Amino acid sequence: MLDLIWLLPSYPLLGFLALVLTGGRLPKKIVAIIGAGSVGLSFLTAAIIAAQFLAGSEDYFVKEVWAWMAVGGFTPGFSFYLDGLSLVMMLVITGVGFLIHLYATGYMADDPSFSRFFSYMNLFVAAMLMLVLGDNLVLLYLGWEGVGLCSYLLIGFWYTNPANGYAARKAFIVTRVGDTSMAIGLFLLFAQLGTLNIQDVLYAAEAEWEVGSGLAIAAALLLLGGAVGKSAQLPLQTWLPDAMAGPTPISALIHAATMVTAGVYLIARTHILFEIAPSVQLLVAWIGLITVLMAGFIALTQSDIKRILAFSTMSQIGYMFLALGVGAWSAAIFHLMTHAFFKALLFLASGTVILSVHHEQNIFKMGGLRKKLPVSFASFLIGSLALTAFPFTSGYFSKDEILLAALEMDGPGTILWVGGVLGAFLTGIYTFRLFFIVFFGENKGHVPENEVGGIHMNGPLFLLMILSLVGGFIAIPVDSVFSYGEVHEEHHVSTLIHGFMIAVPLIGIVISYLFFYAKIFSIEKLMSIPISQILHRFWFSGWGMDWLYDRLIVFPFLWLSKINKADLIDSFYAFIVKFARASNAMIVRTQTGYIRWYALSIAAGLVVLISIGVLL
Amino acid sequence: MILVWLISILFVGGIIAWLSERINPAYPRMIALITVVLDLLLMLSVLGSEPNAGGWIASVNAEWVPRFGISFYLAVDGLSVLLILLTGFLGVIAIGSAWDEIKERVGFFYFNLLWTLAGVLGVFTALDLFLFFFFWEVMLIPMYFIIAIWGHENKNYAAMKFFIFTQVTGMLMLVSILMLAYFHLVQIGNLSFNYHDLLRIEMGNQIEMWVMLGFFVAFTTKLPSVPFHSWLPDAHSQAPTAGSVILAGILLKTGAYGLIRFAVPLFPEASLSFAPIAMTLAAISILYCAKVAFAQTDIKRLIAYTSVSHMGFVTLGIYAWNEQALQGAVMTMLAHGLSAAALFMLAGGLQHRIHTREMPDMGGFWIKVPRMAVVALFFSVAALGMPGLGNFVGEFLALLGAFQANITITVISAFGLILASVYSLWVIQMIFHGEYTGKKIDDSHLTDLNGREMFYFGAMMVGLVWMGMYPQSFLNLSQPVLVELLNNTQSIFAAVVQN
Amino acid sequence: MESIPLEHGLILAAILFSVGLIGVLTRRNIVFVLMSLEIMLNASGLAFIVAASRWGHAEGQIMFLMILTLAAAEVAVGLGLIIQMFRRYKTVDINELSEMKG
Amino acid sequence: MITTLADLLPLLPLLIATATTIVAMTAIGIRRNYALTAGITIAGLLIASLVAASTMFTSNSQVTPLLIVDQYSLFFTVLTCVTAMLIAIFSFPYLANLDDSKEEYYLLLGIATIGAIVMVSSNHFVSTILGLETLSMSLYGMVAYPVHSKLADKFPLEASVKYLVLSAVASGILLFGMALIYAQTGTLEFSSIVNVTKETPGLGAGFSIVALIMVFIGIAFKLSLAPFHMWTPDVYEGSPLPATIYLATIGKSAMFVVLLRLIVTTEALSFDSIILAISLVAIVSILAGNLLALLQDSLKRILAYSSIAHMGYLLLALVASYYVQGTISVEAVTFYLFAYMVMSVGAFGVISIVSSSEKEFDDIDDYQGLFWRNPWLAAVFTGMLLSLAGIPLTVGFIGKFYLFFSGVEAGLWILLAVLIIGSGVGLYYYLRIVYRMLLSPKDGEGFNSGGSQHIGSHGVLAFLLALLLILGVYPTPLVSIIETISLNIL
Repeated sequence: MLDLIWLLPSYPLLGFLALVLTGGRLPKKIVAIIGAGSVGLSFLTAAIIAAQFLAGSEDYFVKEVWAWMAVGGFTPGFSFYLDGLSLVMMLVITGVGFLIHLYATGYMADDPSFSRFFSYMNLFVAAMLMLVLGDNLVLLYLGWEGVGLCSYLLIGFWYTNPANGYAARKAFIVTRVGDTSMAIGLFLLFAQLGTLNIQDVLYAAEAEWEVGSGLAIAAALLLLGGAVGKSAQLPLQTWLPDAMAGPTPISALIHAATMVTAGVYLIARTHILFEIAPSVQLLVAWIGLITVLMAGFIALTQSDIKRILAFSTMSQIGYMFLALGVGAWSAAIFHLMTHAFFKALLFLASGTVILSVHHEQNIFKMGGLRKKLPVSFASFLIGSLALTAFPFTSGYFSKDEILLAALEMDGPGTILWVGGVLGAFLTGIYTFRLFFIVFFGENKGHVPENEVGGIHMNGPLFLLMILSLVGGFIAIPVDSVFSYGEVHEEHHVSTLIHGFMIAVPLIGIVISYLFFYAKIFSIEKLMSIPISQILHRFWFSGWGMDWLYDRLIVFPFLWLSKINKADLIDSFYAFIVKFARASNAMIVRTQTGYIRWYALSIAAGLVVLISIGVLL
Repeated sequence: MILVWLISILFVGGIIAWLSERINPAYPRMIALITVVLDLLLMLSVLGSEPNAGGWIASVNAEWVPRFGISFYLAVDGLSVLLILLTGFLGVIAIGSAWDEIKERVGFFYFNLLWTLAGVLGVFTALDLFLFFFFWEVMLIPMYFIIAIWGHENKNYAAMKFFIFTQVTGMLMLVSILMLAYFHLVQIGNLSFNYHDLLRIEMGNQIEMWVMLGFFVAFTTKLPSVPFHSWLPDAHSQAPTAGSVILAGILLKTGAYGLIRFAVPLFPEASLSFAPIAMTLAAISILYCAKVAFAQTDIKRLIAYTSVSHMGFVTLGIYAWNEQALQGAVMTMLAHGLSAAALFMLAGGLQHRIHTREMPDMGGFWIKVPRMAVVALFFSVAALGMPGLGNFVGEFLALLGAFQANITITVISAFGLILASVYSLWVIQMIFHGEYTGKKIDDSHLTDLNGREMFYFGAMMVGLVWMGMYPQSFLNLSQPVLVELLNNTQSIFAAVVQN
Repeated sequence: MESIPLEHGLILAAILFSVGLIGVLTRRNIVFVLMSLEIMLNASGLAFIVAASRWGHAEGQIMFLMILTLAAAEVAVGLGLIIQMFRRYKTVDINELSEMKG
Repeated sequence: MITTLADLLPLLPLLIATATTIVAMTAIGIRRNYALTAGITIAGLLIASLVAASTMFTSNSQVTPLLIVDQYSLFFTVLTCVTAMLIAIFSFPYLANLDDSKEEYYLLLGIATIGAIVMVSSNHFVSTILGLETLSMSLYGMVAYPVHSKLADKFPLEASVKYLVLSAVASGILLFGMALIYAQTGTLEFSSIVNVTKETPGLGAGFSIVALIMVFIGIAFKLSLAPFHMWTPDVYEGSPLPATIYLATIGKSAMFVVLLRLIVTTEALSFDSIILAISLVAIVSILAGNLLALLQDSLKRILAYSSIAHMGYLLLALVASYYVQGTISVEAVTFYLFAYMVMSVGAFGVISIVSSSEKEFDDIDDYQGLFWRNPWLAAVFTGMLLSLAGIPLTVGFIGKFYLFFSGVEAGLWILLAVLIIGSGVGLYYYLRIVYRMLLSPKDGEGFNSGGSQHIGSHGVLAFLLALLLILGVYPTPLVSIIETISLNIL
């Protein structure tokens, strides 16, 4: 059965092909069956494979389907590698993916491009599975680019609006910057180690490179570049909020649950490289932390429901990076999984909300939706609690692990911990700000008639609610993957600190409650202070990063393109032509038609040549 | 002997196609198609033969001009076969793209088309340098006619520029070829233009560099590479679709082929010391032309500049001169042959339908021509180097190999990957995305791709996916050739490095 | 017998030649141009004679006779053309013959 | 020295050409018949060329001190006679409607051919002058031939006067140079000059150099090398087309053969300054010729300017002959001259076919759309132009190849660079004509039909096109002939 692992990406790929080749001529029902069904089949297969794998005693399993290419020692294959890590990823992708597909069959039901939507979605799942199952970095890169492409296609799904197209291109290009860095990383690894098979690379790197050696640092840095791009971490985070232009199930699947966590997966997958480059690993932690805080502050100010969730995603992935940075590999993956549950839940629920209020996304035009949209309310409640790490929800366990691991780290651990806790505090505030504004108070915009739903939309929500609540109790089988180098001892933290950690997000919730529900504190009053206005504007614009990048990169590029549209080099040849024409114009004037002038030229030629002859 | 047939079938077919117009204007295209398909089948039959000891699958050698030691020497090895097959395949595609587009002077058109193909086949098979040069020039004339007669508004300028660029640099190559022959006369005692004979020539460093430059300039003009690229955008934007297909798909590859087959092996030492400059030019080509491409509003100009950019990877790969890089260059040649040809066909198809190439006048076409949009998306994505498609294999291998040769330049070149996505996606945005208004164009003929067109595009898609998913079937053919070339130069390189 | 040095003869010929050439360059009347041509040709003839006297050969003198014939033929054709010209242009100004140029 | 009848045998071609003219003259005297006169001339030239061809590989003798009849001279005798014959065929329809007596034209043509045969066989200054002046005199007449015609433009007169005056100046310079050489060496034979130029006695090396340069200038004028080229376009434009063809082909080749023999046998190039002077003239000619032609609209002028450039190319091979071992440069000159004759006759021939003595279609506009109006003529013209540009499949390419080869062997890098630049510029104006022919025809402009339907002229074009292509693809036969005959020159 394990041999059939290649079926996993094949189902959605076939689904994609079926949908593309029929070109939208199939009835929606069949499209839905193909679209969601193929992922469902994948999930079933994945579950069976997982069961079998866990029942077995092997730490990993490799299956080469065919040799991709063999060029002088460069021999990547289409081979799949299954171990605890990829197992978790594969289950999350197919499981959560299936639920979101199911949900989408309802959410997109009225869209004329229903079939196109599912073809992209299926392609995405296939690519994502390639990414996590690939046993070599080239195959991983294939998946990596593939998901990027699908992300582009789906963000720009509603292509008639140029803004969506812009967002899509931005997402693709910004991540491509990271991808390029990663590609260079691959070149470096191959040049130095002679292979791109992940396990061989790790083994060879450990054997050949000293800890902290320049090559290790360079390689790790380059891979990190790829990871921050895909996972929307500083400094390549700017694309994610704009990516919310896509249909909401996309945001749930790609920009929350799976693709954006690919960076985390990559670092976890190649963790040994980062271990022999400790400075880079520490950089990972810092990037994570700064992103946590930055995104947290931004989320405080946003008004678009999906953008808030996007920034929270960014922030949560920051936690995962933090975990990676402090060496808590399994905690990172754990958080990846729980985050997939509750963030998918939140996004899908927000999808229901948005659909119910007729595509309104501004939270200040909502309000009091608690009664009208009970399922969404419940979903949001549970999702928000998990997101803020409310005790014994899934998010609690995973975030706790991360913060504790940070605290136990030597050196900058404490600072990282403090930052992480501060982040959790912000999470509490912005999450419940959204929650209170949308579901409580009075409605300021559309009043929904009834909640959009149905079993294929609500079913996934219920399942995800359950997973968000109890997902923290799932034990992920990654010990064998990270057996090397991870600190595996019980956490020795005093109850006081632990209690503090639990309390901080709750304080955040309370503050949010006071501001946005009880209205004891007035947001207007706060906003009347100039400094908070400035901060608000600053945070609202995402710390001005877009502004900065526009001026540093985009505008100069556009300017250069514009002034050189005609191609400077061509003007050199144009000059030659001009020169020839000018010479012609000049020399033609010697042909005056006068015999005496012609005779003169003969005489002159005579004199010149004779002078040459005599003088030389 | 089969090689002579390969070429002469096209020559003869061209003449018959021309003459048949008098009987019925519908005949030339059919005759052309039959001729090229026949040729393609012949090429496939070459694949079946076993290579001899030197790796040559088929060859023919006859005296031609004994006074100069010139012989009519054709031979193919794996590398040539790949490119010949590409030629045949794109030949069929080009005829397909001209099928409805060319309505005037049909016979002469297919005559020129087939003669261009014949010239290209000659270039890919000639192993006598005089013969090579002969074919090199022969393919220009019919191509000139194709642009000058069936081209668009500024065809005179474009055709002229194309011709003069390639001719003038060709003369530089001629001088270099003659230098080689002359050295053979001095060192061995007789004149010879035979490739194998000339490989044995030893030259002083200084002279070798100059002679090599003659070849380099000719080849990089055809390729093209900065700073000799500026004929290409004009030629492409003015050529009829079939012309662009042949130009981008095949003609450019002759330059790359020349670099691999002649420029480096004949002058290993000079090439070694020149490699950093060549690679720098490649990097400049990649980045500069990607940037210029982005600024274009004429879709064909844009694609033309992207061709230059992609060909930069080929130069990069060739001058990195190791197995991965060379295979990458070869794969890029093949994959770009298909993807660029397809993009030009799309552009041509659009122009045929709405009579403009200006992208700002377009927009939102997805709703009108969804199949075309999907096809365009596919090839744009292929062009930006999506793994799983042929272009990725080529560019990745080229960069992978180049990295081992020169880290800095490779890293800079890799940024081309980013710029490729910038312009590729911009094209999709400009033409297919956005709101459809149809205000600035006459959209009465804006119809989706028909079955015949879909067939051609489908074939090219299958080709690209094949190259992307199982490139080994192509790599296997070129591998022994490239390894042989590498082995031959290895000792020389080693000697140079020691000194 | 004291002979005239070769150089003197040649210099005289050169001077005559230059005179003829300058005549061609400066005269506008085509008849004078023809005459100047005669002077040039005869200067060459003189040079041949002088040279022949250096070597004591007859060849130079034969050349001179040839040149004479040649000049005569040339003038004959030239005069014919001048007559035609005068018929058409009513002038013998050589500058009139400048319709073709560029 | 007694000349026997056997000695005259090698001169048979010359004698036949002369006889032809005399017969034609007599025929005219008896009764004017245009077709008969032309027929006699054509037949006579044909016989002359056949005889020359048949004796080509058997005879090699000095006939009187003036003429040498060797393979090389016979090769060019054949070439000259055939070309003259082709020109006569072109002339026939061209002059058919001339409103003046037209038979004498063929006499001029025949006499000019005699002059040219003498020139290619000459290795003595006397015969050079004799041939040259015979040729020139006849050409003055040919150029001015339609001067009485009421229909013709007045250009023939202007052309003839220009040619006559300037040619006389050049002849003067040439003769003066010869006189100086004679003063220096005491001989007028090319082969005897060599010893003296080498040893430079008497009046000193500078004297020899001046003398040689003056001779060279005299020849350069006839070859229309810059800066002695200015007459060329005007005379070409003003002459009736057959005369233009004659001037451009036989007028050039005969002169170049003389130059080649002179330079090679006298080893004049052993003087650095002579090499420098010739190289300079070559460079200026290539550049000026090509640049002048660049934007011309008159086809005759374009071809005139391009001939200036082509003569410059030939000088490259001439200079190379000094540096190169073996005969390759001589072969290059010979082959290129041959190729040049073929393509020039062809290119002018197309123009001449559509023109007549009343109206010449000389403007590039007249040829717009020729490809679609008259594909046959357009194809021939394109072939000739591409050959002039040196594109493969044509004999012009092989010629260029020869030039490049001798340039490379001699290491004349600067000249080669100029050659490449010049050819590059040249491409532009050749292609410009081709392009105009490819355009759609304009209504109401240019000539209507394919011009003359005279079968002979079209036959000549077909012959030339076949020659152009066959020798372009498989030059070996001609190459080996030229290889053999070039041995004579050294």
